[in-house]
Amino acid sequence: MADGKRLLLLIRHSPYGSSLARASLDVALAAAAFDRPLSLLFTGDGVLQLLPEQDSEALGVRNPGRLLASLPLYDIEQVYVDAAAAARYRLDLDAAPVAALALGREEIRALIDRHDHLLGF
Amino acid sequence: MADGKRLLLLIRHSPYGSSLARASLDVALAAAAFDRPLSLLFTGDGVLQLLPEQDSEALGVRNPGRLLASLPLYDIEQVYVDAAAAARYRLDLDAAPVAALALGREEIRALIDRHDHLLGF
Amino acid sequence: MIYSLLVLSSPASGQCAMTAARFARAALARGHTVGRIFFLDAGVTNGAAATVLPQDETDRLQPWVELAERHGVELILCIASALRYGMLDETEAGRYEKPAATIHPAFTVSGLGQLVDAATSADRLVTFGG
Amino acid sequence: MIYSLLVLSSPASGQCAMTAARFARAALARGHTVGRIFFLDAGVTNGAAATVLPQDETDRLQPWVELAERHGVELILCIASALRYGMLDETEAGRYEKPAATIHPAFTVSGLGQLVDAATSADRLVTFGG
Amino acid sequence: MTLHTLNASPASAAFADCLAMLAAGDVLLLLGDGVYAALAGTGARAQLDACGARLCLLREDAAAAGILARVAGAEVIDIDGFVALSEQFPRQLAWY
Amino acid sequence: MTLHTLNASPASAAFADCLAMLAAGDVLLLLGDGVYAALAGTGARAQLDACGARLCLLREDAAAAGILARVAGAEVIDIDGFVALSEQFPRQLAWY
Repeated sequence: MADGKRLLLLIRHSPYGSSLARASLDVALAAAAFDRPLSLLFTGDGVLQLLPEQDSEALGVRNPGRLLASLPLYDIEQVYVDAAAAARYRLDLDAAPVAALALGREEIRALIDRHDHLLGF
Repeated sequence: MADGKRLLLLIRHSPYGSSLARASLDVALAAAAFDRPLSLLFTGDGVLQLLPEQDSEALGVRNPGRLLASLPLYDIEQVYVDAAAAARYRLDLDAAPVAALALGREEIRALIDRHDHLLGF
Repeated sequence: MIYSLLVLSSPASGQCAMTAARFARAALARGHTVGRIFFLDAGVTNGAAATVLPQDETDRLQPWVELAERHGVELILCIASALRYGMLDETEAGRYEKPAATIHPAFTVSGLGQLVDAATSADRLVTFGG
Repeated sequence: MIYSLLVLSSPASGQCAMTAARFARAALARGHTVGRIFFLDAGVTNGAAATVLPQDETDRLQPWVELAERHGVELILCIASALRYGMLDETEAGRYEKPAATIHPAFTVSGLGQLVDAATSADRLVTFGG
Repeated sequence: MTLHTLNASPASAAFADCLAMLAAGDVLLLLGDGVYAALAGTGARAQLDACGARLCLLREDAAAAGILARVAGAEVIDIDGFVALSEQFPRQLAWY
Repeated sequence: MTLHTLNASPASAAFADCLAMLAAGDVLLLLGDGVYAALAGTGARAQLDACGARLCLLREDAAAAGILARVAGAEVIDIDGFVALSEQFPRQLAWY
């Protein structure tokens, strides 16, 4: 990983409700492609991107599931999820398209403190 | 009032957070200009349009206050406000730019039932 | 029955604009008349001619164009919103000295009277927002 | 200090886009460098050339144009979002056979690498959304 | 006797405002991000079940969200069903 | 030690999510519809006061909202003050 500021992307929006979810994943992939240190935190409605079995064929839109599954290929290993947000929607994180470490509130605050720039999506 | 369907506009959005508030008032004025029966209900964040002393000069945007005050000139008399929503923001309805009858939940349901078409803004 | 639709959703902000187009087609298929579809606020951007979506996403302009060209449905952009969002037909582009129209010809730009008229004369008025 | 800004807000959806422009101007006035302002998602519509606001509302394009032309600030539209929102420069308008460019020349269209570069090299990265 | 359509997540102001207005005899059709409110076992779903309105959600949006297997008790309808609802309910109110 | 900026009404999901993340030592700057959370005597303001973060709001947005006389205890700052905050706090997080 090249030096430079450590970037944390906080993803708070649902997959299909706006084009933001799509844009935020593009930023993550771009950062990885430029070999920049990067972490991802799914929180708020962003955890809904981790629901398995998403089938957006009928809507004619791209399905973030495949994109999420490819994150490790871009050696984006630091993927986290807000445990409280996931619980609110009773998500089964083991079935998520990408492995994400569940964090409590204090751990999330520590995660934020370990990064230089925060991108809120 | 010409015949035709009775129209109820429910205004739920704040004055400056989007261009929706502006559009909804334009619809109200247009309906009145075409002599169509029309009622307005401010509910949710829409009640924030009724705050007095709005000064949007510095933002360079039009202030809905004057527009609201002109509603009676367009003989739009049926102006209502959701009492619970107003209370949530501790609004003083007597100071509002336009006189609006405060309604409780059941009265609002009855208001809805008295109209043919509902426009949710 | 006579249906009028009010579309407030932008094609870029989720699926609701396309749900509205599918609703119109289904209403026609069930034998109803869809007289007028009125686009207001961010909904006017459904008329944009310059939008380019990635290959694997279905086109979001074509469903509207078909409703107009094949089924004679009127697609009306509210002029106040159209100007605010830069959605100009030939006349408005000329009036404001812009290089070209920015909307597809299947759409027309007009005043709110058309919405009020549609709203008070239709049997059903269905709004699509968000 | 070197500032980079990320603008996600559309000029039509409230005041945040103009707050971002005012922030950039104030940062310059306090002696900072504002290298790059990156527009993403709905933020790319800040580059629209065809927007027409009512007389009594201040222009929302001019503040950006001044930052670019008078202070040399780079105004970059993310290409993926620009295409999705129909914000095309001359090249893209040609490539997709559209009648004319739809953005103001003070804006350039480029890839996300520019955002990543700005984000990881600037002292401060300030995001404006909603 | 109103057809409510909700196109916003259970965390939104629109969900709370819509819930306050729902009456028995109404029907609520969940669209777009609204479908997540039908997730069985969530607080949002419990609130919807308690208000006595008939609960429907749009198939295409529920399939995209990946929740078709987790909305037991709510009626999954397609766009044709949406038109049919609008035929039955003369008044529609959009929440978003 | 983070500068949070909130550009959404107290009824929004963004307000609830932001509140959950605020820590003592952080500063919260209310922008746009965020300013309504500073209204004295409201539930939203009570929640903000309880979390121990320093509370600021942007003058132009508060003036437009018409609430300058009802936000006692919160710091009203102008755009220059916003830049000054960003100088002090290296990390900014936008909620909207």
